[in-house]
Amino acid sequence: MTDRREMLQRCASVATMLMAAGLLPATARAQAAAAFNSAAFEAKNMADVMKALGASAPAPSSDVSVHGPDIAENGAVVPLGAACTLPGVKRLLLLVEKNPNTLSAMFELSEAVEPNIATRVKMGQSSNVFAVAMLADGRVLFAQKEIKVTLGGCGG
Amino acid sequence: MKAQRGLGGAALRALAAVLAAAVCSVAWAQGTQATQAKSTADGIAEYRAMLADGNPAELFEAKGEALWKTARGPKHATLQACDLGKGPGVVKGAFVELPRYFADTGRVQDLESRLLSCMQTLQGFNAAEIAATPFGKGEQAGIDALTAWISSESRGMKMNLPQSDVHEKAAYEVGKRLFFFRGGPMDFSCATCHGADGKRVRLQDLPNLTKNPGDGIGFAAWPAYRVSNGQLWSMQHRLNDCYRQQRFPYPGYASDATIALSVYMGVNAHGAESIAPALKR
Amino acid sequence: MPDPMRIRAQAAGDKTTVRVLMAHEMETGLRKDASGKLVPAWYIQHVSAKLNGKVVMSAQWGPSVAKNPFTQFVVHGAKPGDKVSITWIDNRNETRTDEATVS
Amino acid sequence: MNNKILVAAAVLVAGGCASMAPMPDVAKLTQDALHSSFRDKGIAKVSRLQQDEVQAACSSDRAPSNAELQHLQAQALASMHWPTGGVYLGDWKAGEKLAQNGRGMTWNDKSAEPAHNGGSCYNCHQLTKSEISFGTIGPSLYHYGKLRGVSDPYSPQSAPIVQYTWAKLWNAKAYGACSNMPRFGHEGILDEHQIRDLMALLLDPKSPVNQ
Repeated sequence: MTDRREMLQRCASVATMLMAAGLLPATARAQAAAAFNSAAFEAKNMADVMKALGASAPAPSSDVSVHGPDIAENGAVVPLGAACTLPGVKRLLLLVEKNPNTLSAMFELSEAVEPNIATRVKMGQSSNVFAVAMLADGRVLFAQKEIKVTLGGCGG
Repeated sequence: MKAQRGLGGAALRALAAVLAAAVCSVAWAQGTQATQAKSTADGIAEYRAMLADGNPAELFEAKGEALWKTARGPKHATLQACDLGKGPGVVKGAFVELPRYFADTGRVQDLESRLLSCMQTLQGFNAAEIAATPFGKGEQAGIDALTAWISSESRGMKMNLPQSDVHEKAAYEVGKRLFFFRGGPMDFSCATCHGADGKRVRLQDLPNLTKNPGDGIGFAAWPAYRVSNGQLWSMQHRLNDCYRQQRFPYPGYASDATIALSVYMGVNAHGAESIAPALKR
Repeated sequence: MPDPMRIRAQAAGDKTTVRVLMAHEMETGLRKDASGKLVPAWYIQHVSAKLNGKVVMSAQWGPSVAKNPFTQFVVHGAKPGDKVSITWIDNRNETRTDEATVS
Repeated sequence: MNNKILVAAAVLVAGGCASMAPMPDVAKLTQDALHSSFRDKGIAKVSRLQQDEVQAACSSDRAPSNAELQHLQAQALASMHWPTGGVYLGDWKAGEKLAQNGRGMTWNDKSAEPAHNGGSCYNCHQLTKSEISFGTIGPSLYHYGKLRGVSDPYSPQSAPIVQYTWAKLWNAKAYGACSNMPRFGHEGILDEHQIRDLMALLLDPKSPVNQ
C-alpha cells in the first residue's frame, strides 16, 4: 500500500512539475491518467473501495466527522466535507453509499494542509454518506450520516 | 479576487431562517404540517447556507467580463461602447435600472434585449438570429455570461427602475395584465404561484411578485446559477421556463410580453437589494 | 481551451483558506441526451494544489463530483502575497492551471 | 423583434411631452403583446391563449362580483361529468404515483393525452406523512378522508363527501370559480380512471393519506 501511495504521489508530482513549466506532453498526461485509481472509483461499496486502495476495513471513529446537510434541496449539488482531529492524516475520502459508484473523491494531504476538506457531490437518491480518514500509521477510520435528497420544483 | 461578495447576505438570510424556525418551534402546537414544514425548512436553510460560499455564477461573471471587453463579430468591436441606460460603457448600476426605455431603439428593453441591440449595432451580429438560438447555445451562452457579469456590477444596489416615461408606465400596466392573465389547459397565470405571501411549490419558496418581496428575492435574484442543471439563467430564461410550466405557448426571447412582465416585477421590487447573480435550486 | 478557475486564498493568522471553483461539465457517463443517447463520461480526475510551487494537496475525483466543482481546504504557513496554484486534468487529458495570490 | 406596444405608445407621445402624454389603451397593448410574443411549440399552441369565460373572469387582481362567481360555479356544476357506473374509487397506489407526477401538457411533452400527464398534487398540497416535499398553494390534504369521517367510502353517509371530492377533482371551479386548482377532468388533463385513483388516494381508509 505504501508503495502504491508513493508511486501515486510521484506520478502526480511529475505531472504537476511539467504543468508548472507550462508543458504537459501527451506522455505526462498519460502518466497522470495511469495514476488514476479506476478500481477504487468503480467500486460499488465501501469494502470494495478499501480493497482497491489496499486499505484495511475502516472502523467507526468519533475523531472523524462528515459534514453535509440533513436535507439536500437538489441531489445535483450536495455539499460534503470530511475532517479528522487526529494527527498524521494522509488521505480523506468522501463516499456516497447509494450512488452507482460509491467513491466520490479522494484527497491526498501533505503536512501543510489541515485534515479538513470540502467539496460538492451528486447524489442520485437519499443515502448514507461516509468520510474516511487514512492515517500514516495504517489506521482507517470513518464517520457517516444520512442525507435526504428531496424532489424539488414542479416536477415537470 | 474580490472577497466573498454577496455571500454574507445569503448566509445571513439562511441564518435568519434557522433562527426564525427555532423561535417558531417553541410555539409548535400547530399540527403536523406546521411542525414538519419547519424542520424541513431548517434543513433546506442549512443546505443553502452551505452552498452560499462559492457560487459557480462567479465562473460566468469572469467569462462575461472578458466577453464585454473582447473585440468580436463582423465589425470586430467590443461592447465597451454599449449604452445600458446610464451612458455608453457605464456598467455599474445599470442593471438595477433595467428594463427601461431607450430612445435609439424606441423600445422598453431589458438587459438581454439591450445586449442584442448592442451586439447588432456595435459588433454586427444578427440580433434576430441570436434571439432564435436555443438557450445556452452559441451566442446565447455569451449573453448569459454577460448578464452574470453586468448584474454582478450592481450587486448590493437597490432596484430602481425608471417610470417617468410613458412607454415605461404603459409597459408596467401591460406587464400587470399579463401577470394575472390566465390561460392554457391548467388555467394558470403568473399570479397562481406568485400572487400571495408564504407559498411554496414542493419545497421551493414562491416570492409574492405583486409587491416588493424583499432583498435578493424574486426579481432581485436573477440572473442566477441553477444548481439543478448547472446552468446560468438570465431572467429571459427564467420567464421562459415559468411559461413552460404554466403550460402556455412559447414566449419569444426578448419579446414584448417578457419585457413588460419584467417591468411589472422590477417596479414592484423597487428598493429591493439586488444579489444577482444568485444561487438557485 | 477550458474556462478559467476562480481561486480565493484568504489568510487568517497561520491558516489560509483556499476556495476553488472550476468550470467543468462533470458528465457521469450515465446521463442520456434528448435523443436518448448516453452522454459519454467527461470529468476531472486529478486536482493538485501548490503553495509557492510546492504541492500541498492532490486529489482524485470520480464523475459524481458536482458540475462546476467547488473545493475548499486550509493550508498552513502561507502569507499574504504567496502564490496558490491549482491544476486539474480530466479524463480527456484536458488540463487547466490557474493561480491566485494569498490575501 | 415585434414592437407594437412601443410603436403605439410612441404614436401617442409624438407631438407632446412624455410626462403629459395620456396612457395608451393598455387592454389593446396587452392583446398585441400576447399576439406578437407567443408562438406554437409542440403541443402548446397559441390557441391556449384564447380564454374561456372562467379564465377571462379570473384574470385580474380583483375578484369577479359575487353574482358572476355564482354564475360560473353553477355552470361548472351543471356541466359536471359523474363517474360511469357510479364507481368513484380506484387504486390509491396508482393515485399516489399520479400525485407525485408533475409532468404533462408542456411544449416539451409529446402528447396531451391523459396517459402522459400527472396530477401534480404534491406541487401544491401535503398528502402523506412520508413525502416532505410538498407545496402549500393548496390546503393540506393529509388525513383528508379520516378528518371527514370516511371509514367506508361506499356507505351512504360518505356519499356527499365522495361526490364533492369527485366534482372538485373533475372541475374545481364548481366550488370557487377563480380557484387556483386546474380542472383536471373538464380540461381532459386526466381521465375518469386516473381520477378514480386520486379519489382512492384521498378517501380509501388504507391510503397513506389516511394513516
